[in-house]
Amino acid sequence: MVEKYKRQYGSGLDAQTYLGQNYFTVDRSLIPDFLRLLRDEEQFDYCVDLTAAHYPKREKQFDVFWILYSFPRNERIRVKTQIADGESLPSSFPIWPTTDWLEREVFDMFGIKFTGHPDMKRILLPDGWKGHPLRKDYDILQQDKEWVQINLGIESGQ
Amino acid sequence: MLQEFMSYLGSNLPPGSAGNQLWALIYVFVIFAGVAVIVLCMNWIERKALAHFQIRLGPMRVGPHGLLQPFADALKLMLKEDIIPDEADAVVFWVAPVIGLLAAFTVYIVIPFGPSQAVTDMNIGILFMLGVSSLGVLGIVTAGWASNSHYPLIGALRSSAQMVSYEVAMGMAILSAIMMTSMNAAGTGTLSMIGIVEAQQQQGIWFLFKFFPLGFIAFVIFAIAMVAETNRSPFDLAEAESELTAGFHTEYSGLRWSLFMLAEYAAMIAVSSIAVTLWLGGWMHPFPNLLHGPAWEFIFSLFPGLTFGALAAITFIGAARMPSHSFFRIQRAGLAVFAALIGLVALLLLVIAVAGRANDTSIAARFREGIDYVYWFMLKVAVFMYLFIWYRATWPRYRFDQLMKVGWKVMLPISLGVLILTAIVGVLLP
Amino acid sequence: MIDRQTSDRKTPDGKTSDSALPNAIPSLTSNLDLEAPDKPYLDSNELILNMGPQHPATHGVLRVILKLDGEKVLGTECVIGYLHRGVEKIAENRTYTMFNPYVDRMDYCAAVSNGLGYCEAVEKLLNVEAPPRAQYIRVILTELQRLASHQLWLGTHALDIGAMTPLFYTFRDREEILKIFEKYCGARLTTHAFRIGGCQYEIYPGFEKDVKNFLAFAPPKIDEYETLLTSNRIWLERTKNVGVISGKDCIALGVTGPVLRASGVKWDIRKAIPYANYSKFDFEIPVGTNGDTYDRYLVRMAEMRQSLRIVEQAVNGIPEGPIMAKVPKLIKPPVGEIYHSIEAPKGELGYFIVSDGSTQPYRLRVRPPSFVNLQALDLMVRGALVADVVAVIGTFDIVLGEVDR
Amino acid sequence: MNPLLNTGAAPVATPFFFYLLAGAAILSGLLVITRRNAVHSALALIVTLLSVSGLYLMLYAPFVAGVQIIVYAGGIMVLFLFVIMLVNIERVSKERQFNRIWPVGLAASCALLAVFLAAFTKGKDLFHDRPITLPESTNTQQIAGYLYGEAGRIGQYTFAFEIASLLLLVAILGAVIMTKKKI
Repeated sequence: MVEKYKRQYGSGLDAQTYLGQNYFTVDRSLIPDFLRLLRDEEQFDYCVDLTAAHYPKREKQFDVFWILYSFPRNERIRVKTQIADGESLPSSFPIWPTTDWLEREVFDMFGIKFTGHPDMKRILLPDGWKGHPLRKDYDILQQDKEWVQINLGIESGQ
Repeated sequence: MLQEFMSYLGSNLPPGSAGNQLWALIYVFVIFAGVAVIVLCMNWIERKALAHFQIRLGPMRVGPHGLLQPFADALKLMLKEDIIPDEADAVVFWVAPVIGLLAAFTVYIVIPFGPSQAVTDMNIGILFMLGVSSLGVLGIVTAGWASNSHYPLIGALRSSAQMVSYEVAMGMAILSAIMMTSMNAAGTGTLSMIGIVEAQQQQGIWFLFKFFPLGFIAFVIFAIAMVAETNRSPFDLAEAESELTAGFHTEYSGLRWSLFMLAEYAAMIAVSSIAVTLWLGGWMHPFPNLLHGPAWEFIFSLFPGLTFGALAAITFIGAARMPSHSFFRIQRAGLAVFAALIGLVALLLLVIAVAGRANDTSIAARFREGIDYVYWFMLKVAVFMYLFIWYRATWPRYRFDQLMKVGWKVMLPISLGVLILTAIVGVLLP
Repeated sequence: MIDRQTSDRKTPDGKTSDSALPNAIPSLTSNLDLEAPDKPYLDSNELILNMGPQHPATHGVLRVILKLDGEKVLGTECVIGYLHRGVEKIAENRTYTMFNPYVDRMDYCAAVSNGLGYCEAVEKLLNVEAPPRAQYIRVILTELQRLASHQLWLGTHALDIGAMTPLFYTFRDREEILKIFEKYCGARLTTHAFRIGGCQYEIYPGFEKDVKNFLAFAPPKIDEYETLLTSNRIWLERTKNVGVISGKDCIALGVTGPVLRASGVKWDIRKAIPYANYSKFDFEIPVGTNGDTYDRYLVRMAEMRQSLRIVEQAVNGIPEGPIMAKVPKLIKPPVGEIYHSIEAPKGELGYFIVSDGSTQPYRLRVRPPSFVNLQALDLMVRGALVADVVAVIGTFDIVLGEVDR
Repeated sequence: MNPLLNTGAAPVATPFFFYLLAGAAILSGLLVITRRNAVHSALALIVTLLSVSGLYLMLYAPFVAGVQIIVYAGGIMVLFLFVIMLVNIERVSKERQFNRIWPVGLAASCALLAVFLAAFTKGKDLFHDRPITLPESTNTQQIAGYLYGEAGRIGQYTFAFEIASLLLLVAILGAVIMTKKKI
């Protein structure tokens, strides 16, 4: 399977495995149709998870991971792509509806916007909250003091 | 004054119809006090029985085995603050529980605890009962409206729709029972409650077993409609905690709320006593046609004494088994006194039963008869009360549309069918 | 009677191409025009009802905004985040062993299986295998925890629908399992039973006897629940074809666990991707047919019995040997990232750990089953009545600690 | 069979109860028309109906009293309250209470008063107070006799009774058709 896609996309894609779990590192431009391809041709019909990780020092700061699983082939792979801060990704909601809340959570925690998502707003934190907690530069004790003062009327959360 | 007082004791007419207002008043007070005591006991029994269904102990702390719990509850409710929501309609807010209570209690003047032990023998007994029980809906509707908030209004509309639709099925079932009364010699049935029981006495059969399947089906229809009528267990949609917080009496608190509870229990007792009168032969001891004659009379007259004796024995064992730790000393003493009290009552009943049998016209004989009648009537009502509690422990709750579907699409056709069949069978059979 | 949109719609050309899927499941949140402009409140027959965070039937602090037309539900929106404690942010500032107790706090009804998932994920990262004796102990405790979690679900679910008695029966029996946990690892709810590399404590002397007594004690109790509910007319009426969801929609929405199996998909991670040598035990996976609340009830009841079978085989075959693999005191896994998931009582609980070689995980992502399953609530409840919303939330068996993390 | 309604001993209509019920009826009647809040007037109407049913009992007509309670107080008034609750009454209570043509109303009520007074004063010889002849069978059986006829014979009013029930059936069907939005 890997050779087929290497021939097709050449530079934009390479496959590695680590501890028996193989994953693709894919260029950002291939994202929507490569995932659709995986789902239709390779029957990866269940998107287990969609997460991100923040690498502040790198030029493309965010890694976004799709963890996919195929029921017929009982096999799990990961697709990884890198995007810079402020860039947005096409939403994979049309491919797997389960990514609706997963994408909202990634936006809530990292600030990565997904275009084409039906209702792109925060899911866990209150809507008016400023700042994205899971970014490395977001200190663990930091809080949106202004939101806390307005809504809860207390000096600060600590 | 004394002459009028003594004159009534001889006649075998219920006081109301004997035109003796004084005795009628006394009977009214006796019955209302009796119902209040029964409601208190019901409160305790319901909590204990429900607990034992659910493998837990129920109230144990207030008095021995929680016996003083109902009094504690009553006191608490009286002392609790009586909140009226601000935009609520104060007058209607106050009137609603009163209507509910009135509707529930006026039914008792017609319930025949014995041939002469009812308050009065209205010759439209059942009709009067149906009319007054439909007044209960008013209490609920006004309560829901007066609390002027969202959930009680929905709850009130829901439960009144439920009560109105189950009244229809109930009416049909009652009709088929009344039709059975007219199968006696005189050919004309009767609406009066005492007349119905006397008809069962003459025909020597409980209407439950008359024209076998029909009587039984009508009884089952009535039993189900009765549970729905009082908003109890499988149909307790008004107080469905999971959806509407507490139905129409959400905004009530303190004494007013206890009035609603009193009304609910009183309605339960009233409705089950209708069932007892119509289908289970009011105050007659079981198997009237097989076991009659003086010997059986005597044996049946011993029953009240024996039951109270058994109760006293159980309480004594309970008191004995209590741990002998100093903390329990007062509770043990309390329970022992209570057991002694019940034992005394049992003894008294036995003495009356024995004395009454000797010669038939003496005061003791009249007392014995009176006690027998009331005892059998109350025993059957108690069985119904236990059923109410049993339903509450086992059944989940109906959804509103299913509840209406059962009411209209299942109960009504069956009760109509039973009505028509009873008529046909009644005309064909002699 | 209730015109319900059938969930598995076919596109006109019959092929369920991906274009069919999204509109098969209308976008979940944007249809609810919550900011309905100036429609006066009571005049329009639509009603926005707020089953708020403190509602008795939402298990924990979940707020569901219902858009009602009379009694019928037009659409729902779940507002979550009330219990968000930022577990993943904390993970980035704790060492691997220090983070272990946090994992129990997420799905507090099934703490042992959370711990198992986390320890196995880190062991996979370290490329270390727990010794067989430790794995057997882990399997016994996890399956007992699954039984306890299902019992808790049954009690609260029946209470929501109105039957009060099952709650007390299930809690009495759950007490026995919690006693075993307490004797083994000192805690009943947040047990912190396992360590990375195996188990911390050797099993106490009476462990096998206790578990065997429980194995004899439990089956008749499960029969008791069955007699109370399975053929109970009103229970059938309240649960039959309520909240129906098809297998295809489940997979599309990522729903896993008993809810997926009740819709006819025979998939269980313990069989599909065996971990903690589940492959050594034989047990079946109960599967439902038409994916309604009643099937989910039957599937979970059957799962309770299967768990007992597994525990029985495990207790009889506990091998001798060490209970802790050779794991360095201070765990510094090599650079890399792995994803490991287990079959928690609610569904697939996954851990995605990215390590940068230091003693603290660079990124630790938890894939909670309840969070993903809850997305299907809107699809299942559309067109049903308010009482059904309560019943469907009950069948999801969601725990808000896991949804909000 | 239980004995006659009563053995003609003390009559049911004792003056005390009569004045009590009549007073209640008049008082609540006045309340009905004077209260601004619709629900209050509905409750007052219920009190009136109940006291009137009490008066029927005094006239040895228990059946009519029972029907009065069931049909009026239990049935129609519940529907009244339902309607009042579902229609929000803030708008209604703001309208003026008295309409402009009150002189006509006044004239009509005075004429009515005159008729009552005339009947009361000159009526002594109209209604000579003969002793009440108690019906041989109880009131309910008597009514049943009229409606359905003594055992076997067709009663005078059976046909009229059936036609009335037909009328009711038409009314029910009309109600169903009107509310048939989308069932």
